[in-house]
Amino acid sequence: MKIKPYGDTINDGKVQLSFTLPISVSAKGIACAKEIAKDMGMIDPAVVNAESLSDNFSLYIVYGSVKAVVDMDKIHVEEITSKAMEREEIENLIKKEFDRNIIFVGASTGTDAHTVGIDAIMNMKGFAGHYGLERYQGIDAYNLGSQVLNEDFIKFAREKKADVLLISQTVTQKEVHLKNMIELVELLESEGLRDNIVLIAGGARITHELAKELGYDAGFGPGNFAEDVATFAINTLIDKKKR
Amino acid sequence: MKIKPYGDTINDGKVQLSFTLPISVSAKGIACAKEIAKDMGMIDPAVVNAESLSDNFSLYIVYGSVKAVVDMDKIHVEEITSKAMEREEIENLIKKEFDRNIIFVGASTGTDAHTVGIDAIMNMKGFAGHYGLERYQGIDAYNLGSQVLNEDFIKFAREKKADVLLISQTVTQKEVHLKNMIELVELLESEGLRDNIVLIAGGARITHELAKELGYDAGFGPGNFAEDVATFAINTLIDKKKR
Amino acid sequence: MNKLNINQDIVKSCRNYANIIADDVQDFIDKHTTVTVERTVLRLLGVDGVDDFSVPLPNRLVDDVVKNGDIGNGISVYIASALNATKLSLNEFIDKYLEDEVTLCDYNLVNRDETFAILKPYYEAHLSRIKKNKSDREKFLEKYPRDKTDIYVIVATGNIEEDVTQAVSAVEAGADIIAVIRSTGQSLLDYVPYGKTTEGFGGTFATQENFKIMRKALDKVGEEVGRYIYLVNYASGLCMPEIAAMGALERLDVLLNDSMYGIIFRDINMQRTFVDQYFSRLINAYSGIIINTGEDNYLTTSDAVEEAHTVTASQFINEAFAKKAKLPSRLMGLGHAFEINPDVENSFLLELAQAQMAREIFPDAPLKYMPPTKHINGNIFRAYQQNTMFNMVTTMTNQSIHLLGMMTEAIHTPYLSDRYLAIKNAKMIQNSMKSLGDEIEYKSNGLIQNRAKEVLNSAEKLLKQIAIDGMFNSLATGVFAQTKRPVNGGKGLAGVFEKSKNYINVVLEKMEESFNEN
Amino acid sequence: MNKLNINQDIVKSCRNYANIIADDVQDFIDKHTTVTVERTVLRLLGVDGVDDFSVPLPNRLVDDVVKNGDIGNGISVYIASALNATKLSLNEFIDKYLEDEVTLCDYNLVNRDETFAILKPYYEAHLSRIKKNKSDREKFLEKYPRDKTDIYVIVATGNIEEDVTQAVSAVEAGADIIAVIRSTGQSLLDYVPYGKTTEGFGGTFATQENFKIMRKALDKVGEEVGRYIYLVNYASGLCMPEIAAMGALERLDVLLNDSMYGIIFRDINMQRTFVDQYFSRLINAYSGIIINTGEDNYLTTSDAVEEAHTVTASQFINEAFAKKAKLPSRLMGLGHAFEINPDVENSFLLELAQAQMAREIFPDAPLKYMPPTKHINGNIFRAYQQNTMFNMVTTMTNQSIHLLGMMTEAIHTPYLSDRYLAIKNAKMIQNSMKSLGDEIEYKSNGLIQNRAKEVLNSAEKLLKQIAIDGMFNSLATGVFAQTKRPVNGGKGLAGVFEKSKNYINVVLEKMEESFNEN
Ligand code: B12
Ligand code: B12
Ligand SMILES: Cc1ncc(COP(=O)(O)O)c(C=O)c1O
Ligand SMILES: Cc1ncc(COP(=O)(O)O)c(C=O)c1O
Repeated sequence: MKIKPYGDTINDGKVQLSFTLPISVSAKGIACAKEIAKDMGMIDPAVVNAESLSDNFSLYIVYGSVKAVVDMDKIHVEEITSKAMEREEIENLIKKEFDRNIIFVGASTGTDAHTVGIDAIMNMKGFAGHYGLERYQGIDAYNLGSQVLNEDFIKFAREKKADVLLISQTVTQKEVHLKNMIELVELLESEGLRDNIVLIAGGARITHELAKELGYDAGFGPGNFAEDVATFAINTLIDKKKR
Repeated sequence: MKIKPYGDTINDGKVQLSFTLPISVSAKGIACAKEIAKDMGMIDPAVVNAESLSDNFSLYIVYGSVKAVVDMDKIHVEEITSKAMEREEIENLIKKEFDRNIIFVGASTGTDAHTVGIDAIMNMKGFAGHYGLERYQGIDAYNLGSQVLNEDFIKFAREKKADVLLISQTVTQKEVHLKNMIELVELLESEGLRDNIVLIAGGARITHELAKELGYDAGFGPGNFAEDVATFAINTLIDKKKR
Repeated sequence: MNKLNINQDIVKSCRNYANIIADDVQDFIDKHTTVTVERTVLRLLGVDGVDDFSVPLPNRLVDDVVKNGDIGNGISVYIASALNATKLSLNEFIDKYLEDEVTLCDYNLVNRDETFAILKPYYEAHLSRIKKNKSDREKFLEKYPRDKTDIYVIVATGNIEEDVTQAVSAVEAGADIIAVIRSTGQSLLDYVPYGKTTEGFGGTFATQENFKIMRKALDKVGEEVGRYIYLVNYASGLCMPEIAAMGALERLDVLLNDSMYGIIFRDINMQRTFVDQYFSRLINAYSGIIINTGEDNYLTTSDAVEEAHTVTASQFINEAFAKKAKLPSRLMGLGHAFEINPDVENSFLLELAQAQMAREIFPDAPLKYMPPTKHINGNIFRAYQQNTMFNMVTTMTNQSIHLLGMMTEAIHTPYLSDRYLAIKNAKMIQNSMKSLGDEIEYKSNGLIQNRAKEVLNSAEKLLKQIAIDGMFNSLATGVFAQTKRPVNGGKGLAGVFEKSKNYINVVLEKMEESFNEN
Repeated sequence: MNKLNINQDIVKSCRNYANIIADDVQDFIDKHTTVTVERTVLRLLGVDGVDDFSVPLPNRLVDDVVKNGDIGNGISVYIASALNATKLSLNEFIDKYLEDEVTLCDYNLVNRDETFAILKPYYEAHLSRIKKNKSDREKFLEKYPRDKTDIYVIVATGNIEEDVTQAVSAVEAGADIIAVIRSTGQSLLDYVPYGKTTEGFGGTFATQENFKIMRKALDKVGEEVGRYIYLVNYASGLCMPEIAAMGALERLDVLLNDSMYGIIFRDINMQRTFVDQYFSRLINAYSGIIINTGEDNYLTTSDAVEEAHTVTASQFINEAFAKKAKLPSRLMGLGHAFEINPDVENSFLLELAQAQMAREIFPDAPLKYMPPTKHINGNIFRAYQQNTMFNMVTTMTNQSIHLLGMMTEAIHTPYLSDRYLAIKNAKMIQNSMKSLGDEIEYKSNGLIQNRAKEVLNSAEKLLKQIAIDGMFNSLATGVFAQTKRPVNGGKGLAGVFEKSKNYINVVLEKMEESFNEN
């Protein structure tokens, strides 16, 4: 199916656009804004607001129709299809499939000091009414907190014989998260650990697609909770076992 | 000078974009949104928000950098350059140049019932602290109000021997304003009145450029007041006289 | 509730003046009928449809009597006499009439009782259909009780199908009330378009078929979301009572039906409007439809700080006219609006005072509170903030019908996402400030209380003046929205007729009867 | 002002416990010094710059003493002794030292009085420069009196030149305070980078040169707009007193300088942090710089409803430590924040209660009020609304330092237009709700008053517990932001040293003197 942006009529292609130009506001500025919008494929764009931000900057808000069309059938996305199980189901599944506890080790790694995300997944209390992994029977969850260097992280994981590694990355400026995430994978591989563990990343800007690209087993963004992660991790461990 | 949109660094090309897609929200929807943004020339756009509007619609907010560049020097805009005079100056100028009062006739024409705009220009009270034309010595201002048909408008103007015609157009749906504005010009021409009068349009969506295109002497959008209009009108009348 | 310690004597005095004003006009109303009043009678007898030139049949018949009979007698007697003479059923008669096989005005007229007797089956059929709609609505309301504040959004695509898509989407997002804005200028048509329509300017034509389509869609999605969704349309204009009748037949729940809007904002003749509004409101009262009034429009035209008292005065007048039309307070959706320029220092406090005052003066009325529009510009973020402030006042003062502001108000009729974001905005305020109104008090004799006092006093002064000058003259001098309207000016005067001494209106009389019974 | 009728006895009791807590820690502080404390002494003697390996000279010299001398004596005596022995001026000494022509630790140490005598010209030069900055600021403030609420925005491009562009633009749009956010993790560096910088992550490096560049730009645009613009940077971290010294020398006006932030949010050792914060705050007091504390961060980590009392408790503790460092109330920018999930019913009322309480408990403190951040998501319109609600509470409760929320909080460090729109948002509220706070009262024993009572009570309980367990142990058990920090864990412990009995710190002692004089 082919789709277009929708304003108030199917296929009208309406979009809203705003940006700043490094010039003072003027009829000329508005004309420039129109040009930008046209260059973006907008058909007779309307500059509905032009405002002076300061002596040398101005803000433009534009509405118009774009030519852009997407063919949905041509779009393929990496998605975690497995539906999340309830905590109890997960706990039973572990009892059934393993004769031991499953070890999760997590942290906000590199220079990243954002722990709320990883805490949301791991801590007893959990997040938004979803209990964290610490509360799961059959799971030993170690949360190392923030600014944990990859080396220290791996060292700890090895000691605990971790089954699942959870790393959280929030700051994405200058692609720090990519550098840091890739480094971890390389270290794990060089130490021959990669295949034995389930490697999972998460964070506000982390998508499953991105995580896969970087060599992780999965990636979780906002709106995911302990059960989503546990479901994926346990299922993957079971598959590994079967192989 | 070449310019690009500005986020927080010169030439970073950052813009904000939002639109609705006629599908339920999903990873696939996000991917489609990305495609649209790319098609608009955004370099690795970030879909920072994807939200379900209802079962079959979803909203996407996107940030990213566009390739678009405009060369300001290549942009030429129709602008009213004459700086607005003070009311007193205008009144004196009229006294000096004409031995009679100047007649302004205005209305919100066609099916348009929006009078606040034309009232802002014409009524005694004026708008935002700017007195209206009715208060100007040397000007007779007739405001016919709303929904005035072009025929009636011209009839009245002829009776009063109007020097300046002011028409306000606010509703632009289905281009009603264009049809109505063009019709007025054609009627004036067919009645041989066009050259004797100064024809001015105004309204929220009226630009000087558009008005000129449609055969008007000038167009005024938001942020214009009686003095702007009077200045332009009187100067133009003086020019006409000289010729 | 008396947070403003309003002087109740002044409120009484305002009501008193308003009644004087309304009594005076009502005398005029009772002596006159209009073409649309008579067309309404036909519609409620079952005359519908259009002829080959797509002229609505009610217009055909009424114009016929205007030309060849005496419409001062009312259409009822002509129809009754024709059926009596031709021995045809109404439908048969209409068919032959369209084939020019029978005429309408060439029979001797039957008397009052005969008229009622002959038309009974026809008006009873439709009055009972209306009663059925009313009780259906009541059942829905029992099944799905409402919150104190209803979220109201408009759809205005011009295409009823597209309107349905948008409406359903809005309901899923949380809307409780859907209004279908009319196409620009429909209110100036002296007939009601017929059938389903998919083209309009700035809105969609109000036709009975369009009403039906939207009603069906809203009942369906309403069941899904577990709410009863009110459907709104607009009566004001040259066909007020006809639209009221159509609304009653299709179970609309709210109808914009001001006693003066058409006069002031559409330059419709005042005699015409006053006569029409009475009958249309009587129909609303009969069908349990909430009316909405248009005081908000005053502030889109005049300055909201200086002219606030005209809104209050007008609310009293609309209330007085509504009482005459048998509308109980719970059906009086009096209008007001949040239209003060936000650049005015303490504008928020002034809005708070006005809204709280309206709430306290009309405690049982489902007040319709309108969002900022005039001072919204193309900056959609600024607009979103202004709407947040408006939503706060709505929640703090328990307004009933909460018409949401759109961040694109200055740009276009709402997109689907504009509506969604507006609903989210309102819901966040409703929830995060739920009890704010109950938890705060206004400093006595502070800015807020004094503003209310001042506005109420000016309203009383104005009402007194109108009572003295009379409504007609007052409108001529431009008391509302600074718009002057001559008594004999404006559209539709030609459609006003004095009633003859034996004027009959079977529908109107039956309705008045039913109210006098209980 | 007592809108909440707060029980003043409980407030007293809280202050009492806070003092017990601070006294206890101060004993420890007085017995210890740290590498950054000693480096600060050097900076205020005039040692600056870096060596060929771009190691800052203060680090070179202090590390030298740590290795080859006894830093427990303080750096002052080593410098004095070296100058005395080599008969060189400080600059000459440094030059030769870098050429390895002279050493630092190989002379017999001069005594206390000699130390002061020898170093006098150096510290006096810099202390008087600081005094000059202080009086310059006072002159500016007389020339440009401030409103009760200052609008505060951040710049964080990483490039000081770009920061200037953004800052100037923000000031033109109405900002009163500009904060330059530091590059991620600078607070973990045990040295202060040197010179102008144009690269950073999530912020711009705090260097003395960068301070100078921004100060100059703000003074210039300040004159143009007719306001004095406060410049803010961040001290918390491993170099607190050094940054305070740099700030004092370059006339910063506000410094983030919490007594515990580094411990909790940067895992810096607590002994190190407590010692450092005392000296840095003393410098702030001496230079008339407002400190800002970081209680707001607790709520970005823990739940704002459940943990509200930890903010209040921490404010009392920060106040107690500030008093020890001679800071008057008017320089205590205690922090708090609007971080309750807006989906919580009546969340707005809870925020109002908390903000009003802080205002009433610390009437003279320039409270720093932080915007919603944690519950902001990628929906920029929703965020704009949340910021409107935050701006309302700020205005209604007269907060002093109003840190504006950005609609793109969940997305990126602010764009120029984000900042502009945030300022417009705040200004509209300030103007349209100007007197709202004065015009309303809170229902007695209503939801708002009771919430304040409840939070204050829990704060007292917590403070009592900390007073019993002691600050160190309490932090170990995670009283704040649910973050546990062992007494000997964290970064920078190696830089903490016990003072020897003849420890000398010429700068610190001179400053303490000056306070005891007046
Ligand atoms: C709280 C916060 C802080 C707190 C952190 C406190 C703490 N203990 O964590 C403090 C104040 C310390 C802080 C500091 C800084 N922050 Co900060 N911070 C935030 C804030 C406001 C909220 C983040 C948050 O807690 N979200 C709530 C959690 C629950 O959501 P989440 O992390 O996405 O987690 C969910 C999912 O992603 C997923 N998930 C997350 N991790 C993981 C891991 C796994 C394995 C799995 C399976 C799932 C998963 O599950 C969670 C639940 O669904 C954001 C802005 C915002 N509103 O997003 C800025 C923000 C993230 N911070 C930012 C920055 C730049 C900083 C600073 C560098 C300076 C500054 N500008 O503030 C410093 C330095 C921090 C550092 N060195 O890393 C930027 C990042 C910009 C970017 N994209 O690069 C943001 C976006 C703010 C901004 N606009 O500038 N910050
Ligand atoms: C007030 C108002 C009304 C009032 C009008 C009352 C009255 N007496 O005028 C009422 C309620 C009656 C009304 C009705 C309708 N309106 Co209306 N209305 C507005 C509103 C809220 C404000 C317009 C206004 O007064 N602006 C203030 C004035 C001062 O600004 P201005 O007109 O731009 O004038 C300035 C300049 O443009 C210039 N100027 C204007 N005219 C002239 C003339 C000359 C000669 C010169 C020199 C200068 C000049 O000078 C003025 C001062 O600077 C706008 C939304 C908005 N915020 O803009 C919608 C709006 C214009 N209405 C709209 C619509 C669709 C309608 C309706 C069709 C139904 C509906 N959806 O509401 C009806 C039918 C009206 C009709 N038949 O024309 C749409 C138009 C969409 C479009 N672009 O086509 C808008 C944008 C709202 C919306 N988003 O739907 N409306
Ligand atoms: C009372 C009332 N009636 C009718 C309308 C709509 O009228 P029209 O369809 O003529 O625009 C409005 C709209 O503002 C109104 O307030
Ligand atoms: C008190 C305090 N200090 C310092 C900072 C900044 O610290 P860093 O530069 O380590 O991010 C903050 C920021 O939230 C703070 O609140």
